[in-house]
Amino acid sequence: MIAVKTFAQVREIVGKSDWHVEVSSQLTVSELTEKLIIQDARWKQALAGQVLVAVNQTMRDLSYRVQDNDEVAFFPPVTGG
Amino acid sequence: MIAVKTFAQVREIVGKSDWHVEVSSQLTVSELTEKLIIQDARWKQALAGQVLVAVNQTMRDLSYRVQDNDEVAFFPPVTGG
Amino acid sequence: MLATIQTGIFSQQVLYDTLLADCAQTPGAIVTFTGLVRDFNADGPIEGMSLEHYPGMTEQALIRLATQAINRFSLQNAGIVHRVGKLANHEQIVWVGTAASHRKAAFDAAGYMMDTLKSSVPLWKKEFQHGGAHWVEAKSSDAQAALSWLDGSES
Amino acid sequence: MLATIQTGIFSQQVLYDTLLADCAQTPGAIVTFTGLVRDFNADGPIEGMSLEHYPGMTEQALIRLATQAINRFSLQNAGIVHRVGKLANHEQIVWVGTAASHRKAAFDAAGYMMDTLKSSVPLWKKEFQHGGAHWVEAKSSDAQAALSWLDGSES
Repeated sequence: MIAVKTFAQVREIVGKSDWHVEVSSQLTVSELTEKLIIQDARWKQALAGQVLVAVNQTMRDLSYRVQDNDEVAFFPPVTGG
Repeated sequence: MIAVKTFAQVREIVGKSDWHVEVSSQLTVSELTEKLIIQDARWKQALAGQVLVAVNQTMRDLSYRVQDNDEVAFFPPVTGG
Repeated sequence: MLATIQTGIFSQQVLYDTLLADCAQTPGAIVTFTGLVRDFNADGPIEGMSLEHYPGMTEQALIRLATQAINRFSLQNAGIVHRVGKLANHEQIVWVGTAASHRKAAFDAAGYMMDTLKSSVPLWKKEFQHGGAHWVEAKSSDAQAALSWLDGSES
Repeated sequence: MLATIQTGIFSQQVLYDTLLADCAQTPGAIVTFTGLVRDFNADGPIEGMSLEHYPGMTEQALIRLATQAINRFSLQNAGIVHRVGKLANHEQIVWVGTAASHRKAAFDAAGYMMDTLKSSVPLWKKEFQHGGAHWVEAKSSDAQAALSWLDGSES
Protein backbone atom coordinates (compact mmCIF):
# COMPACT_ATOMS: atom_id res chain seq x y z
CA MET A 1 0.00 0.00 0.00
CA ILE A 2 1.24 3.47 -0.87
CA ALA A 3 0.44 6.38 1.47
CA VAL A 4 -0.40 9.55 -0.47
CA LYS A 5 -0.28 12.96 1.21
CA THR A 6 -1.46 16.31 -0.11
CA PHE A 7 -0.76 19.89 0.94
CA ALA A 8 -2.10 23.41 0.35
CA GLN A 9 -4.13 23.86 -2.88
CA VAL A 10 -3.79 20.18 -3.79
CA ARG A 11 -5.30 19.14 -0.45
CA GLU A 12 -8.14 21.61 -0.77
CA ILE A 13 -9.05 20.43 -4.28
CA VAL A 14 -9.06 16.70 -3.48
CA GLY A 15 -10.78 17.35 -0.16
CA LYS A 16 -8.52 15.44 2.27
CA SER A 17 -4.85 15.14 3.14
CA ASP A 18 -4.34 11.36 3.36
CA TRP A 19 -5.03 8.80 0.63
CA HIS A 20 -4.09 5.19 0.09
CA VAL A 21 -3.40 3.24 -3.07
CA GLU A 22 -3.07 -0.55 -3.20
CA VAL A 23 -0.29 -1.68 -5.52
CA SER A 24 0.68 -5.15 -6.71
CA SER A 25 4.04 -4.13 -8.20
CA GLN A 26 6.29 -1.12 -8.78
CA LEU A 27 4.75 1.74 -10.72
CA THR A 28 5.80 5.23 -11.78
CA VAL A 29 4.50 8.36 -10.09
CA SER A 30 2.70 9.06 -13.36
CA GLU A 31 0.93 5.69 -13.19
CA LEU A 32 0.11 6.35 -9.53
CA THR A 33 -1.67 9.59 -10.48
CA GLU A 34 -3.83 7.63 -12.96
CA LYS A 35 -4.97 5.38 -10.12
CA LEU A 36 -5.74 8.43 -7.96
CA ILE A 37 -7.88 9.99 -10.71
CA ILE A 38 -9.84 6.73 -10.94
CA GLN A 39 -10.41 6.84 -7.15
CA ASP A 40 -11.62 10.45 -7.26
CA ALA A 41 -12.07 12.63 -10.33
CA ARG A 42 -11.02 15.74 -8.36
CA TRP A 43 -7.43 14.50 -8.66
CA LYS A 44 -7.57 15.45 -12.36
CA GLN A 45 -8.13 19.09 -11.43
CA ALA A 46 -5.63 18.96 -8.55
CA LEU A 47 -2.86 17.74 -10.86
CA ALA A 48 -3.68 20.15 -13.70
CA GLY A 49 -1.55 23.00 -12.32
CA GLN A 50 2.10 22.92 -11.38
CA VAL A 51 2.41 20.18 -8.78
CA LEU A 52 5.59 18.91 -7.17
CA VAL A 53 6.16 15.33 -6.02
CA ALA A 54 8.12 14.00 -3.05
CA VAL A 55 8.63 10.28 -2.47
CA ASN A 56 9.62 9.42 1.09
CA GLN A 57 10.19 13.17 1.58
CA THR A 58 12.68 13.46 -1.29
CA MET A 59 11.78 15.43 -4.41
CA ARG A 60 11.19 13.20 -7.47
CA ASP A 61 9.71 13.51 -10.95
CA LEU A 62 6.84 11.70 -12.66
CA SER A 63 9.03 8.91 -14.00
CA TYR A 64 10.29 7.87 -10.55
CA ARG A 65 9.26 4.32 -9.62
CA VAL A 66 7.43 3.97 -6.33
CA GLN A 67 6.87 0.76 -4.44
CA ASP A 68 4.90 -0.75 -1.61
CA ASN A 69 5.07 1.23 1.68
CA ASP A 70 6.38 4.40 0.04
CA GLU A 71 5.02 7.79 1.11
CA VAL A 72 4.19 9.97 -1.91
CA ALA A 73 3.29 13.65 -1.46
CA PHE A 74 1.78 16.10 -3.96
CA PHE A 75 1.97 19.84 -3.34
CA PRO A 76 2.21 23.20 -5.15
CA PRO A 77 5.37 25.33 -5.51
CA VAL A 78 6.48 26.55 -2.09
CA THR A 79 5.86 30.06 -0.73
CA GLY A 80 7.47 30.25 2.71
CA GLY A 81 9.91 32.81 4.06
CA MET B 1 43.43 81.39 16.69
CA ILE B 2 43.05 77.95 15.14
CA ALA B 3 42.23 74.97 17.34
CA VAL B 4 44.10 71.85 16.29
CA LYS B 5 42.97 68.40 17.40
CA THR B 6 44.74 65.07 17.03
CA PHE B 7 43.57 61.47 17.30
CA ALA B 8 45.00 57.96 17.60
CA GLN B 9 48.62 57.55 16.37
CA VAL B 10 48.90 61.27 15.55
CA ARG B 11 47.96 62.23 19.11
CA GLU B 12 50.38 59.71 20.61
CA ILE B 13 53.29 60.97 18.51
CA VAL B 14 52.74 64.67 19.22
CA GLY B 15 52.00 63.94 22.86
CA LYS B 16 48.70 65.79 23.38
CA SER B 17 45.30 66.11 21.75
CA ASP B 18 44.74 69.90 21.71
CA TRP B 19 46.98 72.52 20.10
CA HIS B 20 46.57 76.15 19.20
CA VAL B 21 48.04 78.20 16.37
CA GLU B 22 47.83 81.99 16.18
CA VAL B 23 47.14 83.22 12.65
CA SER B 24 47.14 86.76 11.24
CA SER B 25 45.50 85.80 7.92
CA GLN B 26 44.13 82.82 5.94
CA LEU B 27 46.58 80.00 5.35
CA THR B 28 46.44 76.56 3.77
CA VAL B 29 46.41 73.36 5.81
CA SER B 30 49.87 72.73 4.39
CA GLU B 31 51.11 76.09 5.75
CA LEU B 32 49.43 75.31 9.07
CA THR B 33 51.43 72.07 9.37
CA GLU B 34 54.66 74.06 8.88
CA LYS B 35 53.74 76.22 11.87
CA LEU B 36 52.97 73.11 13.92
CA ILE B 37 56.38 71.59 13.10
CA ILE B 38 58.01 74.83 14.28
CA GLN B 39 56.07 74.62 17.55
CA ASP B 40 57.08 71.01 18.12
CA ALA B 41 59.38 68.87 15.98
CA ARG B 42 57.36 65.75 16.76
CA TRP B 43 54.76 67.04 14.26
CA LYS B 44 57.21 66.19 11.47
CA GLN B 45 57.08 62.51 12.43
CA ALA B 46 53.34 62.60 13.09
CA LEU B 47 52.65 63.91 9.58
CA ALA B 48 55.08 61.58 7.83
CA GLY B 49 52.60 58.69 7.47
CA GLN B 50 49.17 58.78 5.87
CA VAL B 51 47.26 61.46 7.77
CA LEU B 52 43.77 62.74 7.05
CA VAL B 53 42.57 66.29 7.67
CA ALA B 54 39.18 67.60 8.76
CA VAL B 55 38.40 71.30 9.00
CA ASN B 56 35.37 72.06 11.15
CA GLN B 57 34.65 68.30 11.07
CA THR B 58 34.54 68.13 7.26
CA MET B 59 37.23 66.23 5.36
CA ARG B 60 39.60 68.54 3.44
CA ASP B 61 42.95 68.30 1.69
CA LEU B 62 46.25 70.11 2.23
CA SER B 63 45.40 72.99 -0.12
CA TYR B 64 42.24 73.93 1.78
CA ARG B 65 42.41 77.45 3.26
CA VAL B 66 41.75 77.70 6.98
CA GLN B 67 40.96 80.85 8.90
CA ASP B 68 40.66 82.26 12.38
CA ASN B 69 38.46 80.18 14.74
CA ASP B 70 38.51 77.07 12.54
CA GLU B 71 38.92 73.64 14.13
CA VAL B 72 41.48 71.53 12.26
CA ALA B 73 41.91 67.82 13.06
CA PHE B 74 44.68 65.42 12.02
CA PHE B 75 44.18 61.67 12.27
CA PRO B 76 45.13 58.35 10.63
CA PRO B 77 42.93 56.27 8.28
CA VAL B 78 39.91 54.97 10.19
CA THR B 79 39.56 51.41 11.54
CA GLY B 80 36.14 51.17 13.17
CA GLY B 81 33.41 48.61 12.61
CA MET C 1 22.95 24.60 14.62
CA LEU C 2 19.34 25.60 15.17
CA ALA C 3 16.49 24.57 12.84
CA THR C 4 12.94 24.74 14.11
CA ILE C 5 9.34 24.80 12.96
CA GLN C 6 7.08 26.26 15.64
CA THR C 7 3.66 27.83 16.06
CA GLY C 8 4.58 30.22 18.90
CA ILE C 9 6.37 33.55 18.73
CA PHE C 10 10.14 33.76 19.10
CA SER C 11 12.41 36.17 20.96
CA GLN C 12 15.17 38.02 19.11
CA GLN C 13 17.34 37.98 22.22
CA VAL C 14 16.92 34.26 22.90
CA LEU C 15 17.68 33.32 19.29
CA TYR C 16 20.73 35.62 19.15
CA ASP C 17 22.04 34.21 22.44
CA THR C 18 21.44 30.62 21.30
CA LEU C 19 23.24 31.20 18.00
CA LEU C 20 26.22 32.70 19.79
CA ALA C 21 26.34 30.09 22.58
CA ASP C 22 26.82 27.28 20.05
CA CYS C 23 29.89 28.83 18.42
CA ALA C 24 33.16 27.03 19.22
CA GLN C 25 35.13 30.29 18.76
CA THR C 26 33.87 33.85 19.16
CA PRO C 27 32.66 34.95 15.72
CA GLY C 28 33.50 38.45 14.51
CA ALA C 29 30.21 38.91 12.65
CA ILE C 30 26.61 37.99 13.34
CA VAL C 31 23.84 38.68 10.84
CA THR C 32 20.15 38.11 11.49
CA PHE C 33 17.19 38.34 9.16
CA THR C 34 13.61 38.58 10.40
CA GLY C 35 10.56 38.40 8.13
CA LEU C 36 7.29 39.97 9.28
CA VAL C 37 3.67 39.72 8.11
CA ARG C 38 2.89 42.93 6.25
CA ASP C 39 -0.66 44.25 6.49
CA PHE C 40 -1.21 44.61 2.73
CA ASN C 41 -0.41 43.02 -0.61
CA ALA C 42 -0.81 44.18 -4.23
CA ASP C 43 -4.61 43.83 -3.91
CA GLY C 44 -5.00 45.88 -0.73
CA PRO C 45 -5.11 45.25 2.99
CA ILE C 46 -4.85 41.70 4.33
CA GLU C 47 -6.03 40.31 7.66
CA GLY C 48 -3.18 37.98 8.56
CA MET C 49 -2.10 34.70 7.03
CA SER C 50 -1.68 31.04 7.80
CA LEU C 51 1.29 28.85 7.00
CA GLU C 52 1.17 25.13 6.23
CA HIS C 53 4.11 22.73 6.26
CA TYR C 54 4.88 19.05 5.57
CA PRO C 55 5.64 17.63 9.02
CA GLY C 56 8.91 15.75 8.89
CA MET C 57 10.04 16.86 5.44
CA THR C 58 10.01 20.59 6.32
CA GLU C 59 12.06 20.12 9.49
CA GLN C 60 14.59 17.99 7.59
CA ALA C 61 14.83 20.65 4.88
CA LEU C 62 15.59 23.33 7.49
CA ILE C 63 18.29 21.16 9.09
CA ARG C 64 19.87 20.54 5.67
CA LEU C 65 19.67 24.22 4.80
CA ALA C 66 21.44 25.32 7.99
CA THR C 67 24.05 22.55 7.72
CA GLN C 68 24.81 23.32 4.08
CA ALA C 69 25.08 27.06 4.81
CA ILE C 70 27.59 26.32 7.60
CA ASN C 71 29.71 24.18 5.24
CA ARG C 72 29.43 26.39 2.16
CA PHE C 73 30.29 29.67 3.92
CA SER C 74 32.57 28.25 6.65
CA LEU C 75 30.23 29.59 9.32
CA GLN C 76 30.75 29.08 13.01
CA ASN C 77 26.99 28.59 13.35
CA ALA C 78 23.67 29.11 11.57
CA GLY C 79 20.07 29.02 12.70
CA ILE C 80 16.64 29.12 11.15
CA VAL C 81 13.24 29.30 12.82
CA HIS C 82 10.03 29.31 10.80
CA ARG C 83 6.56 29.67 12.22
CA VAL C 84 3.49 27.84 10.93
CA GLY C 85 -0.23 28.14 11.66
CA LYS C 86 -2.21 31.35 11.91
CA LEU C 87 -0.18 34.59 12.01
CA ALA C 88 -1.66 38.04 12.54
CA ASN C 89 -0.49 41.15 10.69
CA HIS C 90 2.89 42.44 11.93
CA GLU C 91 3.85 39.13 13.55
CA GLN C 92 7.24 37.53 12.98
CA ILE C 93 7.26 34.72 10.37
CA VAL C 94 10.86 33.64 10.05
CA TRP C 95 14.27 34.24 11.61
CA VAL C 96 17.64 33.38 10.10
CA GLY C 97 20.94 33.94 11.91
CA THR C 98 24.54 33.39 10.83
CA ALA C 99 27.81 33.66 12.78
CA ALA C 100 31.14 33.90 10.93
CA SER C 101 34.66 35.18 11.35
CA HIS C 102 34.10 37.95 8.82
CA ARG C 103 31.09 39.99 7.79
CA LYS C 104 30.97 39.03 4.11
CA ALA C 105 30.45 35.34 4.88
CA ALA C 106 27.79 36.16 7.49
CA PHE C 107 25.88 38.44 5.08
CA ASP C 108 26.20 36.12 2.07
CA ALA C 109 25.12 33.06 4.06
CA ALA C 110 22.05 34.80 5.52
CA GLY C 111 20.94 35.99 2.06
CA TYR C 112 21.56 32.53 0.63
CA MET C 113 19.53 30.85 3.38
CA MET C 114 16.56 33.14 2.77
CA ASP C 115 16.73 32.68 -1.03
CA THR C 116 16.94 28.91 -0.68
CA LEU C 117 14.22 28.82 1.98
CA LYS C 118 11.82 30.72 -0.27
CA SER C 119 12.39 28.42 -3.23
CA SER C 120 13.10 25.10 -1.57
CA VAL C 121 11.47 24.44 1.78
CA PRO C 122 7.97 22.91 1.87
CA LEU C 123 5.93 25.80 3.29
CA TRP C 124 2.76 27.36 1.90
CA LYS C 125 1.24 30.74 2.73
CA LYS C 126 -2.43 31.58 2.64
CA GLU C 127 -3.52 35.20 3.00
CA PHE C 128 -6.82 36.33 4.47
CA GLN C 129 -8.27 39.23 2.49
CA HIS C 130 -11.63 40.79 1.64
CA GLY C 131 -13.37 38.29 3.94
CA GLY C 132 -11.92 35.31 2.04
CA ALA C 133 -8.61 33.49 1.75
CA HIS C 134 -6.23 32.68 -1.08
CA TRP C 135 -2.98 30.79 -1.43
CA VAL C 136 -0.01 32.98 -2.23
CA GLU C 137 1.35 32.42 -5.75
CA ALA C 138 4.95 31.21 -6.01
CA LYS C 139 7.20 33.92 -7.42
CA SER C 140 8.93 31.87 -10.08
CA SER C 141 8.36 28.29 -11.07
CA ASP C 142 11.97 28.08 -12.26
CA ALA C 143 13.19 28.66 -8.75
CA GLN C 144 11.33 25.54 -7.66
CA ALA C 145 13.96 23.45 -9.38
CA ALA C 146 16.01 24.28 -6.32
CA LEU C 147 13.76 22.02 -4.25
CA SER C 148 15.70 19.01 -5.38
CA TRP C 149 18.86 20.67 -4.12
CA LEU C 150 17.88 20.13 -0.52
CA ASP C 151 17.60 16.40 -1.01
CA GLY C 152 21.32 16.05 -0.56
CA SER C 153 22.34 15.40 -4.15
CA GLU C 154 24.53 18.48 -3.77
CA SER C 155 26.06 18.92 -0.36
CA MET D 1 16.56 56.71 12.79
CA LEU D 2 19.02 55.65 15.45
CA ALA D 3 22.70 56.69 15.47
CA THR D 4 24.65 56.46 18.70
CA ILE D 5 28.16 56.40 20.08
CA GLN D 6 28.24 54.86 23.55
CA THR D 7 30.63 53.26 26.01
CA GLY D 8 28.14 50.82 27.55
CA ILE D 9 26.90 47.50 26.22
CA PHE D 10 23.72 47.33 24.12
CA SER D 11 20.81 44.89 24.07
CA GLN D 12 19.88 43.10 20.86
CA GLN D 13 16.22 43.11 21.89
CA VAL D 14 16.08 46.80 22.77
CA LEU D 15 17.77 47.83 19.52
CA TYR D 16 15.51 45.56 17.42
CA ASP D 17 12.41 46.91 19.17
CA THR D 18 13.56 50.52 18.76
CA LEU D 19 14.26 50.02 15.05
CA LEU D 20 10.82 48.51 14.52
CA ALA D 21 8.95 51.04 16.65
CA ASP D 22 10.16 53.92 14.47
CA CYS D 23 8.82 52.43 11.21
CA ALA D 24 5.77 54.23 9.82
CA GLN D 25 4.56 51.01 8.14
CA THR D 26 5.31 47.43 9.15
CA PRO D 27 8.43 46.39 7.25
CA GLY D 28 8.56 42.92 5.69
CA ALA D 29 12.29 42.48 6.32
CA ILE D 30 14.64 43.37 9.16
CA VAL D 31 18.37 42.70 8.95
CA THR D 32 20.83 43.22 11.80
CA PHE D 33 24.59 43.03 11.86
CA THR D 34 26.59 42.73 15.07
CA GLY D 35 30.38 42.93 15.25
CA LEU D 36 32.19 41.30 18.17
CA VAL D 37 35.74 41.55 19.55
CA ARG D 38 37.56 38.38 18.53
CA ASP D 39 40.17 37.02 20.92
CA PHE D 40 42.96 36.74 18.34
CA ASN D 41 44.44 38.40 15.29
CA ALA D 42 47.05 37.35 12.71
CA ASP D 43 49.78 37.64 15.37
CA GLY D 44 48.09 35.50 18.02
CA PRO D 45 45.80 36.04 20.99
CA ILE D 46 44.74 39.56 21.95
CA GLU D 47 43.55 40.86 25.32
CA GLY D 48 40.75 43.20 24.26
CA MET D 49 40.88 46.53 22.48
CA SER D 50 40.01 50.17 22.89
CA LEU D 51 38.20 52.41 20.45
CA GLU D 52 38.76 56.14 20.04
CA HIS D 53 36.44 58.57 18.25
CA TYR D 54 36.25 62.25 17.32
CA PRO D 55 33.48 63.62 19.56
CA GLY D 56 31.02 65.54 17.43
CA MET D 57 32.32 64.50 14.02
CA THR D 58 31.83 60.77 14.63
CA GLU D 59 28.24 61.19 15.81
CA GLN D 60 27.46 63.38 12.78
CA ALA D 61 29.00 60.78 10.47
CA LEU D 62 26.77 58.05 11.94
CA ILE D 63 23.67 60.21 11.52
CA ARG D 64 24.57 60.93 7.89
CA LEU D 65 25.30 57.28 7.25
CA ALA D 66 21.92 56.11 8.58
CA THR D 67 20.07 58.91 6.77
CA GLN D 68 21.77 58.23 3.47
CA ALA D 69 21.13 54.48 3.76
CA ILE D 70 17.42 55.17 4.36
CA ASN D 71 17.25 57.39 1.25
CA ARG D 72 19.42 55.26 -1.01
CA PHE D 73 17.69 51.93 -0.29
CA SER D 74 14.17 53.30 0.44
CA LEU D 75 14.30 51.88 3.94
CA GLN D 76 11.58 52.32 6.49
CA ASN D 77 14.27 52.76 9.13
CA ALA D 78 17.96 52.26 9.83
CA GLY D 79 20.04 52.29 12.99
CA ILE D 80 23.67 52.19 13.97
CA VAL D 81 25.26 51.95 17.41
CA HIS D 82 29.03 51.95 17.88
CA ARG D 83 30.84 51.53 21.16
CA VAL D 84 34.01 53.36 22.13
CA GLY D 85 36.43 53.01 25.04
CA LYS D 86 37.83 49.77 26.42
CA LEU D 87 36.23 46.56 25.12
CA ALA D 88 37.06 43.06 26.40
CA ASN D 89 37.36 40.02 24.14
CA HIS D 90 33.94 38.74 22.93
CA GLU D 91 32.16 42.01 23.66
CA GLN D 92 29.88 43.68 21.13
CA ILE D 93 31.49 46.52 19.16
CA VAL D 94 28.89 47.65 16.65
CA TRP D 95 25.26 47.04 15.68
CA VAL D 96 23.60 47.97 12.41
CA GLY D 97 19.90 47.41 11.71
CA THR D 98 17.80 47.99 8.61
CA ALA D 99 14.04 47.72 8.05
CA ALA D 100 12.63 47.54 4.51
CA SER D 101 9.64 46.27 2.59
CA HIS D 102 11.70 43.56 0.91
CA ARG D 103 14.71 41.53 1.97
CA LYS D 104 17.10 42.56 -0.79
CA ALA D 105 17.00 46.24 0.24
CA ALA D 106 17.42 45.33 3.91
CA PHE D 107 20.44 43.09 3.21
CA ASP D 108 22.06 45.49 0.72
CA ALA D 109 21.63 48.48 3.02
CA ALA D 110 23.10 46.70 6.05
CA GLY D 111 26.14 45.59 4.04
CA TYR D 112 26.54 49.07 2.63
CA MET D 113 26.36 50.66 6.07
CA MET D 114 29.07 48.37 7.42
CA ASP D 115 31.33 48.92 4.38
CA THR D 116 30.92 52.67 4.62
CA LEU D 117 31.36 52.69 8.40
CA LYS D 118 34.65 50.82 8.12
CA SER D 119 36.07 53.19 5.53
CA SER D 120 34.44 56.49 6.45
CA VAL D 121 33.58 57.03 10.09
CA PRO D 122 36.24 58.53 12.41
CA LEU D 123 36.95 55.59 14.71
CA TRP D 124 40.29 54.03 15.60
CA LYS D 125 40.96 50.62 17.12
CA LYS D 126 43.88 49.75 19.35
CA GLU D 127 44.51 46.12 20.23
CA PHE D 128 46.15 44.91 23.44
CA GLN D 129 48.53 42.07 22.74
CA HIS D 130 51.69 40.47 24.18
CA GLY D 131 51.56 42.91 27.12
CA GLY D 132 51.62 45.94 24.82
CA ALA D 133 49.24 47.78 22.54
CA HIS D 134 49.18 48.70 18.86
CA TRP D 135 46.88 50.63 16.58
CA VAL D 136 45.07 48.48 14.01
CA GLU D 137 46.25 49.15 10.44
CA ALA D 138 43.60 50.40 8.02
CA LYS D 139 42.79 47.76 5.42
CA SER D 140 43.11 49.90 2.32
CA SER D 141 44.15 53.48 2.01
CA ASP D 142 42.11 53.77 -1.19
CA ALA D 143 38.95 53.10 0.73
CA GLN D 144 39.69 56.15 2.84
CA ALA D 145 38.73 58.32 -0.09
CA ALA D 146 35.21 57.44 0.97
CA LEU D 147 35.63 59.62 4.05
CA SER D 148 34.81 62.70 2.01
CA TRP D 149 31.58 61.03 0.96
CA LEU D 150 30.08 61.46 4.40
CA ASP D 151 30.58 65.20 4.29
CA GLY D 152 27.41 65.58 2.28
CA SER D 153 28.90 66.35 -1.12
CA GLU D 154 27.04 63.25 -2.32
CA SER D 155 23.68 62.67 -0.70
